[in-house]
Amino acid sequence: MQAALTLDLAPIARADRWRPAELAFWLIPVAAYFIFPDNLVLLTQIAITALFCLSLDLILGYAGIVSLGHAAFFGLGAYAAGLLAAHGYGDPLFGLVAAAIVTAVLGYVTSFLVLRGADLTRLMVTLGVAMMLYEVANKLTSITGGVDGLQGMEVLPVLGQFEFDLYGKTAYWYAIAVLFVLFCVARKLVHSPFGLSLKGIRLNVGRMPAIGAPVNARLSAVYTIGAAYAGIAGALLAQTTQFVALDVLSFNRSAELLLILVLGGSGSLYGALLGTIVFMSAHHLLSDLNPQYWQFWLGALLVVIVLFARDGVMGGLRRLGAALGRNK
Amino acid sequence: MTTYALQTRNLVKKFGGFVATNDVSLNVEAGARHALIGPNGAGKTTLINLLTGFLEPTSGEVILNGDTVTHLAQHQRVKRGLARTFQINRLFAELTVLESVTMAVNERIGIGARFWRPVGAYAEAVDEAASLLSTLRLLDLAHEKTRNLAYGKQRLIEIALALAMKPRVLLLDEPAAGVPTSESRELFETIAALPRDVTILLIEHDMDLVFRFADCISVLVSGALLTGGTPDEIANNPKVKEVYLGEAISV
Amino acid sequence: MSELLKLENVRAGYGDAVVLEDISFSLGEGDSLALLGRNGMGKTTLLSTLMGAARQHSGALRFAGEDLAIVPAHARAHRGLGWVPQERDIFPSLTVEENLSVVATAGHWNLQRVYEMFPRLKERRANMGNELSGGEQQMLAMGRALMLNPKLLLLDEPLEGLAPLIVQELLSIIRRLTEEGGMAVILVEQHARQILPLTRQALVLERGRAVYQGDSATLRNDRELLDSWLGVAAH
Amino acid sequence: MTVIFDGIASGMLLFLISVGLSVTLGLMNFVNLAHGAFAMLGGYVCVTLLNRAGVPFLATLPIAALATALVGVVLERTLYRRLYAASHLDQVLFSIGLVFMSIAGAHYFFGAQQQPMVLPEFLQGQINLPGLDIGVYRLFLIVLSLAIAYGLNRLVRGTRFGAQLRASVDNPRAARGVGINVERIFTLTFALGTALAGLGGALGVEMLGLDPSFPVKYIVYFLIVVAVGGSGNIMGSLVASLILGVVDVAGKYYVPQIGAFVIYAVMVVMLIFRPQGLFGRRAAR
Amino acid sequence: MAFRKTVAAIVVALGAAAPAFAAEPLKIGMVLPMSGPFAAYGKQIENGARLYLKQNGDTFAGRKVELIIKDDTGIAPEISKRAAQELVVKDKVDILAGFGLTPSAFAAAPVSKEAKKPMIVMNAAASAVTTKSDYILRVSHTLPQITAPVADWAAKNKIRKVYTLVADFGPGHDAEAQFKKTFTAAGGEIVGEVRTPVKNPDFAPFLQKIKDVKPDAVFLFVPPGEQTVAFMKGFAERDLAKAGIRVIATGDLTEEDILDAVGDNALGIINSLQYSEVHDSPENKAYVQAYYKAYPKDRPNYMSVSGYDGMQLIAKTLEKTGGDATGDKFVAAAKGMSWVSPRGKIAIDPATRDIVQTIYIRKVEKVAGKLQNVEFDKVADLRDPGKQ
Repeated sequence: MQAALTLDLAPIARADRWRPAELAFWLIPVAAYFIFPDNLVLLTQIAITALFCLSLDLILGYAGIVSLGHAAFFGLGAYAAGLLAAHGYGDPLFGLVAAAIVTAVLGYVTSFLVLRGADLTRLMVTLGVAMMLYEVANKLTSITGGVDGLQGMEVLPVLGQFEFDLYGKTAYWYAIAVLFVLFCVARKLVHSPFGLSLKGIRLNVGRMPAIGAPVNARLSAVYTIGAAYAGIAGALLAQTTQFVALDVLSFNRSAELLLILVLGGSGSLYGALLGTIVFMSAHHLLSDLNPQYWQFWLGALLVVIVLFARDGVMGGLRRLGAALGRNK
Repeated sequence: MTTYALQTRNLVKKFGGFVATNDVSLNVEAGARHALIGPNGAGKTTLINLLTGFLEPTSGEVILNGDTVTHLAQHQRVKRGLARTFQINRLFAELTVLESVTMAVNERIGIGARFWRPVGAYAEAVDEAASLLSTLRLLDLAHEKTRNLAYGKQRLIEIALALAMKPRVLLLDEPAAGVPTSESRELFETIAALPRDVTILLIEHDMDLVFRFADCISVLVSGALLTGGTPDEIANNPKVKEVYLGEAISV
Repeated sequence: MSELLKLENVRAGYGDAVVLEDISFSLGEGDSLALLGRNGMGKTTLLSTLMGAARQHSGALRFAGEDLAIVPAHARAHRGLGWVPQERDIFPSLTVEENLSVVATAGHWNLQRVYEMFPRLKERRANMGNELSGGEQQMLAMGRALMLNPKLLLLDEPLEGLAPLIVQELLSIIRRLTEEGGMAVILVEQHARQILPLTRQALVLERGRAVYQGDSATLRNDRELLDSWLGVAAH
Repeated sequence: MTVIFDGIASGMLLFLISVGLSVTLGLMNFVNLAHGAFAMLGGYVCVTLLNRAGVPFLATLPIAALATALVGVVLERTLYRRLYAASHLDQVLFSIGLVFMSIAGAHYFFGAQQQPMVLPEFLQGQINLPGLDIGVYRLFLIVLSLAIAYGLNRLVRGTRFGAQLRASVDNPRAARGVGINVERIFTLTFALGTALAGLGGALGVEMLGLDPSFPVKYIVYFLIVVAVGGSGNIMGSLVASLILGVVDVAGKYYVPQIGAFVIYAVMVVMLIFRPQGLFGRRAAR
Repeated sequence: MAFRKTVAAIVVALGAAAPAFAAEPLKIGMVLPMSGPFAAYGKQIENGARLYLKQNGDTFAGRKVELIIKDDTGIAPEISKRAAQELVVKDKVDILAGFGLTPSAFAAAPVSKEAKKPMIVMNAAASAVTTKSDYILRVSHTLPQITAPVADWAAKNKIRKVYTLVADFGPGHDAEAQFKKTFTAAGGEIVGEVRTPVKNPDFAPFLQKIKDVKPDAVFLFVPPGEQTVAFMKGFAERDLAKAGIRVIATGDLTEEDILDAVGDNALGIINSLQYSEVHDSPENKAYVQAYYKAYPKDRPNYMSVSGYDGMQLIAKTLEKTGGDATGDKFVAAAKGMSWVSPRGKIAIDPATRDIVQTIYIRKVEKVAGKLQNVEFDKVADLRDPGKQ
C-alpha cells in the first residue's frame, strides 16, 4: 500500500468529473429552445434520435457489436408505448418504463444469437431479427394497424401536468429531460468497472477471459441495456408524434442510425449526440432547400466527411482541439 | 508425497486427422519452475490452449490443484488460480497501464460488473494495481497509454495482468519473444523474482533463459512428451540433442 | 567485381520519422554483406528502403546503374531485388506452389531447382500458405524470392524464432547461396557469430548510423569490437 | 418440380446481382454498399440502349457491364483507393454517401418512375414439359449464372492473375515486395466487381424492375447472399443463392402465410450454425 | 388547460389577421414524398397543382398563392408530422395539402385538428383518413371506392370464380375485404386467396398456384410499381392468359406512370379508377394538352389530377368565402362544393368531407401506339363505400 501513496491517483479517480466543455454542450438544448422556437418538433426528433444513437453507441462503440437491426428495439418500444396509449394507459412515463422492460427482454433473448460470429455475421443476424419483427408488425394489422399505422393513441399530460401542445414545447422538454437523464446514466456506466471491462473487450477480446472476465455475460448485459435505451427512444417518438407507423422497424432506420453514429464517431458518448445533430440538421436544411434532390448533397457531404475527417465529427473535433492546443 | 499444481492425463487433441497433442501426461509440481521446450510446430501452443481452456481436448483431462477443470471455460479456470501471458502481446492499447491492471484486479475481486460508481471509487482495486506496478517497477508509467510503451515494458504489462489474478499457477508463453536484447535483462530479472509460492510453467525458445531459470524441463516433440528432467539431464540427453538442440548447446 | 548496389549518404525512415542517417556502402555482383546490430537499430528499415517500403528522405540509391528512388515499389522486384521479409509474409490463401509461382520470372531458378534445394516444400506443395510451420515458411519465403531470379537477395533475420536444428539447415543453404556466387546477398542478423563466416563484408548499425564497415573476417576475430556493438547477442 | 426450377432460377438471380459484391467485399475486403448503385447504373445503361437506341438486348449486356466497369475504374482511381486502409465503418459511410448521390442522380436524369423493359421474343414465354414449366428467361439466367460462376472460379483459383489478387489481398506490402503491381490488380478487380454488378443490374431489370431507389431496395438481398455464402467465395455465393432461392420459393408456394419470413429465418439459422458462412474462410493467421 | 390557451392564442392571432387577409398572400403548405421510393407521387401531385396555377393565375380571391413544398420521404410519418407542424407554426401557412400515403395523413391530422387548418388530402387512400380531423377534405379517392366497382362489374360479367392475390399489408387486406364483400354479394365465388410479401421480387410460386387452380380471373392488389410489373411479367411468362385467366385490379396499378414499365403484358387488364388520360371530355383534352406542354417528359395520371383539383377546390372555396381561409369557414364553404374536373363531375360530400365521383371501368388497350386505360363502363357519383 506504500506504493500507492507515491502515485498520484488523480487521473483515474477524477476520470468521471464533468468537464467545462460538457457543461457548455448541455446549454445547447436550452439555447436552441430560444433561438429556434419554430423548429421544436425537429429539435425534439433530434433529441430522440440522439438517444437512439446513444443506445447503438453503447453496444457498438463500447462493446464492439455491429448492428444493422437496431430499429427492432426502437420499433418495439414505439409499439409498446403506442399500444398502451391506444388502450387507455397513456401516462408517458409509464409508457417509457414499459417500453424499456419489453425491449430489454427482447434484447436479452436475442443477445445470445448476436454473440456468435464476427462482424458480418452479427450485422446480418441483427438485420434478420429486425426484418422478421417488421414482418410480424406488418402482418398483425388488427393490433398494429400495419402500414397504415397505429390508430387512436391518447397520450396523457407528462406528470399529469404538462399537456403536449401544438408548438411542441412540452414534447421538447420531455425529450430533452429523458435524453439528459439517460445520458447521465450512460456516462456513469461508461466510467464504472463495467464500462472499463467493455472497453477491454473492444480493445482486446482475446485477453479478457485470461483476466477472468466472462465476456459473453458482459456483452449480453450491455446489449440488453442498449436495447432498453433504444426502446425508450422509440417510446418517446411514439408519444411525441402520437402515432406509430411500421417504418419504426424498417431497415432504413437501422442503417441510417449506423450512419449517424459512424458520422459522429463511435466510442464516445458525445460522438453519438453530435453525429445526430449534424446529420439531422443537414438532412433538414438540404431537403428544405431542394426537396427533390437533397439526397445528392447529403451523399456528397458523407463522402467528403469520410475523405477528409476520419473518425467522424468527434475525431475531427479532437484533431482540431489538438491543433489549436499546439498553436497556443 | 509430492503435490502437483497442474497435471494432464492422457491429453489428446485432434484437428481433423492431424494429432496436435498426442497422449500428453504432464505433471507440474507445486512451486516448481517448470519449462516446456520443443521445436517449432511441436504443439506447445496447442497444449497451452488446452490447459487454459481456449480449446477443449478430444480426450484426456486437465487437473488444476487436484480438481478436474477439463470442461471449464477460460475465465472460470482463471478464477481457480490459473493465469497466463501471451506469446504475442494481448494488451489494451488505448488504456493506461494503471487502468489495464485495475481492470484485471476488478475482475479478480469480483467487481468487474459494478456499473454505478466510477472505477476510481473502488480504492482497494486501484491501490492493489498500483502496488503491483510498484513491484514491477512500472509505477512511473502508470498513466501512460499502453500503446506508447517500449516493447520490453509491454511484456512486463503482460506479466502484470497475469499477476493481478493472484495466480497459483502461471503460464508464461515465450515471455522474452521479440524483446530487444537491450531490454531483456530487466525482464529476466522480473521473471526470476516472481514469488516462490506461484508455480510457473514456462514455454521458451531462448535456451539462456530456460537453463538459467528452470528447475525442471519437459520436451515436447510432434505433439507428444519426449522426456523430462532436470536441466542437466536434459542438456545431456542425446535424444533431446538430436531432435532439438542440435549443435547449438554443444559449444 | 562490377558494382551492383551503391548507397550514398542515404537518410531514410517512415513518414517524417528518420531512422537511418548517412548510410553509404557499395556491393559488387555476387558479393555478400552481413548487416548487424541489435534490435531497433535500423537494419530492417535499410532493407525496406531498398524495397521502397520505407521513405527515402535524401541521398542516392543506385542499383545496377539505375536510380532506385524513382522506381515504384512493385517494380523493384523486377529490377532484380529479391526480398525475404522478417515476418516471412507468406500469402496464406495461396498454396505453396502458388506462393512460388505467383511472381516467377524466367532464369536459373525455377520450381524444379527450388524444390531441389527445399525438398520439404515439394512435399507440401499443395498446402495453403498458412498451414506451414515456421521453418517451412522461412524456406518458402526464400524460395519465393529466388523464383524472381534476383541479382541481389535480401534476407531479413532468416533464423529468428526457429528451432536450432532448422537454423543449422538454413545456415547451410545460405552458405551455398553465397558461395555459389552469381547472386549478391545482404543478410540481416542479430546473431553475428553464426553469419559472419558466411559473408565477405559486414556493416554494423548503431542507432541508425554505421559504426563498423569492413571485412567480416576482421570483425569476427575482434571480440572486443563485437562485444561493444552487439552485446549479449554475440556470445 | 416447377417450384424447384423456379427456386433455382430465383436463386440464380440473387447470385447474379450479388456476386459482384462478393468480389469487392470478399476479395478486396472493401464494404462497398454502393454495389447496388453500380447495378442500377448497369440497368439504366441497358434500358436506355434498348429503348432509345434500339440496341438488341443481348448486345446491351456487355455494354452495360463495360460502362459500369469504366465508371467503377474512374471512381476507384479517384476515391475508393483512398479508403482501402480505412475501417469498415468508414467504408460503409462513404459508400452509402455514393448511394445517396446515385439515387438523386438517377432521379434527376431518368425520373422517379419504373423503367420499361421488353425482352426479345426468343427469351419470352415458357417451354412446357410434362410436370415442368420452364420459363425461357429463367433458363437463360441459370445458364448464364453457371457460366459466370465457373469463369470466376477459374479466374480466381486457377490463373496467375487470381493468385496475384489473393496475394495482394493477403498482404499488400509483401506483394509489392515480390513485384506484384498491387494498385493495378486492385483496379482490375474493382473493375471486375463493378462489371459484374452492372451485368447483374441489367439482367435483373426484367424481374426486379428499375427505379432510382433500386440501390437500397435490394441491398439486403446482396448482403444476405454474401454473408450466408461466406464473403469472397464465389462457389459459396452460388450455393447460398441456390439454397435461399429454393427455400424462399418453396416456402412461398407451400406456406404463403409466412412467405416473407422464410428468407430471413433461413439466413439467421444458417449464420447461427455457420457464423463464418457456408464456405467462409476461417480468419487467416 | 395550457393547451387550450395555446390554441386560443393561435385563433386570436389568426382572427386579428382576418380583416387584412385580402392583401395577405395565401400560403399553401404541401407535404409530399419528393424523394425516396414514392418520389413519383410527389412529382405528379406538384405538377398538377402548379399546372392549375399556371392556367388560372396564381391569385385566389385576391390573395396571391404561395406554394411551400416539404419532402416527407414517403414512409416516415414523424417527418410528415414535423413538416406539417413547421408549416403551420413557422411558415404560418393557411392551408395544408398533399399527403401521398395514408400514414402521412394520419400523422399530420392532429396538426390540422389542433391548429384548425384546412387539410386537402391529395392521395392517401385509407377510408378513415377524413375522420381524423374535421378540417380534412379529400380530392383523390378511397380504396374501397375504387375496389368495389370492379368487383361488381366482374360479378355481372360472367366472371364467377376469382382468385384474390393481394400484398400482405394494410391496404392489401382492405382491398381484399372490400372485393370479397362486393363480389360475393353480387353472386361471385372466391376460389382462393393469397397474401404475398410486400417486397417480393418473384411471383413465380404464387402464379404457379393460381395456374393449378384455374379461376376465371385473378383480382390483384399490390403496391403500384415494380410489384405490378413483376406480377404481370410472370403472368405473361406463364401463359396464364392463354389458360383463360383474366386479371382484374384497382386502377392505380395500371396508372399511366406504371403502364409503360409493365409494357404489353398489361393489355387486357380490367380495372377501375376515377381518371384516365384518354377520358373523353373537353376538360380532359385541354388538361392533357396543357400537361404535355408543361411537362413533356411525364404523362398525366390520377395523382396529377388530384393536385390540380386540390387547387381548384381551394380557389373555388376562397371565392365563396371572400378570401377567408380560416378552418371553420373554409370547410363549411367547401362542403357540398362541386365542379367539373378533367376526370368528370366531382363533389365534396357534405357529410364526410370525402369525395363523390364517377368511377370508370377500363381496359388496358393500345391507343395510337401508347398503352391507355380505355373506359367502357362506369359507376356514377359513387360515395366512399368504406363509410357506409
